[in-house]
Amino acid sequence: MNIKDLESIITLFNAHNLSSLEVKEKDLKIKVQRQTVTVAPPAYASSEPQTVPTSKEKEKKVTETITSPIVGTFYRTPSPDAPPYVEVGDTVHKGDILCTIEAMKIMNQLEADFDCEIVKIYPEQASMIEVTTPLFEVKRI
Amino acid sequence: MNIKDLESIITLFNAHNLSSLEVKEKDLKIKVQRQTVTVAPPAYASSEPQTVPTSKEKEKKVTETITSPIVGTFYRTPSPDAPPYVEVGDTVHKGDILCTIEAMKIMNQLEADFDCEIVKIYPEQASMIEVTTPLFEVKRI
Amino acid sequence: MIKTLFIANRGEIAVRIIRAARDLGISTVLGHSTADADSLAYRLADRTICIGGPQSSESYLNMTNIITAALLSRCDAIHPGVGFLSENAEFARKTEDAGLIFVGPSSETIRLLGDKIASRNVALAAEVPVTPGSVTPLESLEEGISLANGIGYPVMIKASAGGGGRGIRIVRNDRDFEQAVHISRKEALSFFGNDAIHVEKYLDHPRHVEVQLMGDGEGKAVHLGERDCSVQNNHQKLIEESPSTVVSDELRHVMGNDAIRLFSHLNYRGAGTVEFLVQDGKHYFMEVNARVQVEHPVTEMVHSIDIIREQLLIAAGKGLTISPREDISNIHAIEVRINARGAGTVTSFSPPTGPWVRTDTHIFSGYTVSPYYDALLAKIIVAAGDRQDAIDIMLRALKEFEISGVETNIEEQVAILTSQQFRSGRFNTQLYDQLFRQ
Amino acid sequence: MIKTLFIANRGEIAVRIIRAARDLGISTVLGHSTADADSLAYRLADRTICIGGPQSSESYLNMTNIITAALLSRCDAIHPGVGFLSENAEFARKTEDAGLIFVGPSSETIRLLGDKIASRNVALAAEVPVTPGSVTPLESLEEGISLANGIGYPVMIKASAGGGGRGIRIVRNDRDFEQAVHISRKEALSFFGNDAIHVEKYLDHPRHVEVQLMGDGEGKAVHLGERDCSVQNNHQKLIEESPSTVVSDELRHVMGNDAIRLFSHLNYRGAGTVEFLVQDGKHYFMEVNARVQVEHPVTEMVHSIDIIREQLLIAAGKGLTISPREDISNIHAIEVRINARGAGTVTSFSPPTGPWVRTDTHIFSGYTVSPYYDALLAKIIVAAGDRQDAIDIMLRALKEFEISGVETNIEEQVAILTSQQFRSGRFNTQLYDQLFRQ
Repeated sequence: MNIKDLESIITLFNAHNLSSLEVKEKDLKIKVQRQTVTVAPPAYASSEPQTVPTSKEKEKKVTETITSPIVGTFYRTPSPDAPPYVEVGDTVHKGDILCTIEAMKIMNQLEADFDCEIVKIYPEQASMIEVTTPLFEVKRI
Repeated sequence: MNIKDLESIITLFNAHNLSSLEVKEKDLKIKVQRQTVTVAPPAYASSEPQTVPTSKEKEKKVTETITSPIVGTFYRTPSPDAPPYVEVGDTVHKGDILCTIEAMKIMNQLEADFDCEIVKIYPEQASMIEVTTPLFEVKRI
Repeated sequence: MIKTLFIANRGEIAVRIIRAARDLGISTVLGHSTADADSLAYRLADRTICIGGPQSSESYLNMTNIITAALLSRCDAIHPGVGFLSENAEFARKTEDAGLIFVGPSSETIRLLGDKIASRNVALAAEVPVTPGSVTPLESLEEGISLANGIGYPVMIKASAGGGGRGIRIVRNDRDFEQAVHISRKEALSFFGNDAIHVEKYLDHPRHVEVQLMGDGEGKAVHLGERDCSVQNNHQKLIEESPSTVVSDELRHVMGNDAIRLFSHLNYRGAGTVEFLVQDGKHYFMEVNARVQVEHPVTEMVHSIDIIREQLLIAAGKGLTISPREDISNIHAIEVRINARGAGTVTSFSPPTGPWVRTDTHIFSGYTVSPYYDALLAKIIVAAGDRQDAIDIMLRALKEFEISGVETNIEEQVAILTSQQFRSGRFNTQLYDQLFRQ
Repeated sequence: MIKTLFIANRGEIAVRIIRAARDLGISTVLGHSTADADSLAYRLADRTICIGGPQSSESYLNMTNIITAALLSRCDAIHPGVGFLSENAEFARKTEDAGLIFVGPSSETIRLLGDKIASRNVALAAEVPVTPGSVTPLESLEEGISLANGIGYPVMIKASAGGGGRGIRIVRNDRDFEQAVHISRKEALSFFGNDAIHVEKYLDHPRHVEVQLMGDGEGKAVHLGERDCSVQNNHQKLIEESPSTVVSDELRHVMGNDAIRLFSHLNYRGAGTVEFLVQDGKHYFMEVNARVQVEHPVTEMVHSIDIIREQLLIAAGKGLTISPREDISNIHAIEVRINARGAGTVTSFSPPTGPWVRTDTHIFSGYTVSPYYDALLAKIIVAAGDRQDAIDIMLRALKEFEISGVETNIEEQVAILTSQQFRSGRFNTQLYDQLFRQ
């Protein structure tokens, strides 16, 4: 592992205001924690596992994470030489295709569930994703 | 791993104000933690196991427990038809015999270590006692 | 040899498989549900992949996610464990089609044995004694009643596609026959999507005795003696032991050879079990379990053979090389299943340890028993020179078992083990009801 | 039969004895120090009696308190465990005099074997090969140097009353002889209260191999094969295994018969070990351990015999009825000792479990490792079909061993097990130094 990766992990940890984050892959294991202040009432726990509020300003800047519903290979493009379905900054509408996830030679197209702006795209092109892997950070519009 | 990496990790730890960070890779494991301040002082633990203050009024009524130093059979009397060595309310002086403890046919006489008043006698006549069994509750005089 | 093994299961059996793989130098990839993201198997596996949500249908039964995960993580083989997809012929075939080794019998063997009537016919073809009854699904009520009178009441109406005691009705006279057929078909349809039923003789004081086998897939098979699984509550096994107190050396020899003949006939590959009912010294074929079983450790302790290891070796093409112990006169093994009475978080846990005691478990202090899966918390297995000693050692182990945070069946298991009936060895599958329902 | 057993020991061996007693229906009374008032043995025993303060001299070596406690709690017998009073002839005699059964050899046997020179003479009388050397304590420096030249350097100067490697000096030439005698006598006097020393041939690449026996006290003895204890750090055993990679079937037969002859000669009662050094295919008698040993589980796993149980049965007059496994060609057992690096409180603990792994331990989450006693935390014992598999299973078990709060030697043990030297089986008692001090 290298320090750049660790830095990215901690940045993610901070960006999402987590209290504990554990990453395990093969022989590598990383665990990050921050003590929570106990004076304040407990933080709001979302009952919807797929969307995580990541900012304290509730009005405009709340983003959500779209995670993978299946195991497969992530593709940003419909075919090797085609342009990506979406880029960071794009606005997409409910039903627009966000990416393709290939599983057992079948291309599964993931559609947006709501209108939103793409804030971040997590996986690399052609990387393996599992269920719950973060795919996109989006902001509802 | 080298010290530069460790330094980088600790820098990251500090920069992000973490309370705990654990990195494990193959045989290498790094765990960084920062102690949190506890408001209340820890409870006082007595270092003297044999004497236990049994009352809250510290001036006069503090009693102490004399416990058995050996395993054996407890006798309050020197012989079956003799009167007890001590009774509750008696005042005894350092060196006075308090009881007999029989072990392997040998009568061991337990002497008072200090002048005191007998407040309570715990074991029954001829009962088995082990090391630390409370024998007498006494008040120093 | 298999280099990387995908484990499509959870709980103690996933831990068991990881251990056997590790002992062979095989690296492991665990497919887990979101509910099992902090399980012991998760902690022990070399790599983990989330294959779906907490419901089994989303994860442990999700063939596409499992096979995709195995392929993308460059596994050579999939071990299905027990339950879930372990006896699913379609999953075995899809695994084979994806170019992966399915650790188990061929998909055709599984398909054949999954059908009660077909497997009964295979047993008949291999000259294995079966309970008297119909060999084809029941066509009419009249046929059934006539059959029942031929066999003699009581008889049993069973779902042809069934298992786990569901879709079974016992009938003691002509009068009740029609109603029983009606309910049985309805249950069969709702549980198994198939309303085929058939009629068999009902044995009213049987022992459930099963023979463990391993086959090389080319007609050679070896048996590892029997397990007695007669202590059951509502068809759920609670205590298993080997040898059985009702199996003589001669009966063991005959049952073992019957089972070997059947496995040879099937060209059976890997570990499997032939289940018999034994009553009054006679044995009757029930079914084949085309997978490893929860209670396999009992046999492992008797023969000092690691069944999961041998499964992996056979799957890897290393052949069948086990040599079971010939003289089992001075060994007896017992397994007790510790089940949770409900979901909850284990606040403290300390398994029994020490001589002659083996604990197979996936729980630990802080583990949350999920409401989504079965209630098995741990299997305690002991081995000793004879049955009475084994019972005493098991009682010692159960006394040392410490768990808090979830209710368990430990007290009940102690009551069974200390009962005069169990001690004597003279009991049948009704024991649980006799002890706790009368 | 023994009804109530007093256990005059602590730690894992006390737990081990409680378990064996419980399996036999014997109730247990644990004598414990004030420092062990919340030990696992304390929790498991049927009754506990505090026999003194934390210092061993106040409690586990306090004969009067122990025997009084055993008498007053109506015990029939005392098990001394290992260490402490287990090889103390005076304690054995006092126990006998009090009308109690001492679980071990007779006090006379212990007294005889406690003297190195006397036990060497008994070995000679029983025609057991010993290392060349003096048979009587050294009288003069001249005698010693002449003896050393006769044997050939290197030679060893040993405390006659010694044990545990203390009071031993290796001498390689005449020049160093006087100084070594001086130091050796001084150490012997301070450790054992007796400055008698003698001279023996020093073997420079030996294996430490010991034969486990059980005797009936009337001249009959049975051997249970050997344990190889060559992995030692400063004479402290770290890893033990059976069979030894340097013991051929023939050597086993010869050593076993030598050991049996010695035990018959002694009318030895109960469990005991004959220690040999083995070098270049030859074996040399070292000493007899007149008690059960820490590493006894290795032998238990090879032969499926419970040595503590058999100790209790022999002590109770039930005789010697064990039948060791005849063919040990497909079994190998290894024990690894997990030691604490210092005192402290165990904040979390999870022992390895699962197939082929046995954990004998007295620790638990919350247990405090006391500075007063030895550092042993747990013994992990595995059994498998061959040595390589046993090593792999042991590595799996050590990987699963979870402990926090105290530092342990687990990483070091893993390094030994994975070393090319240990794997190959070609190593000697210098292995530890070769791996960690060079």
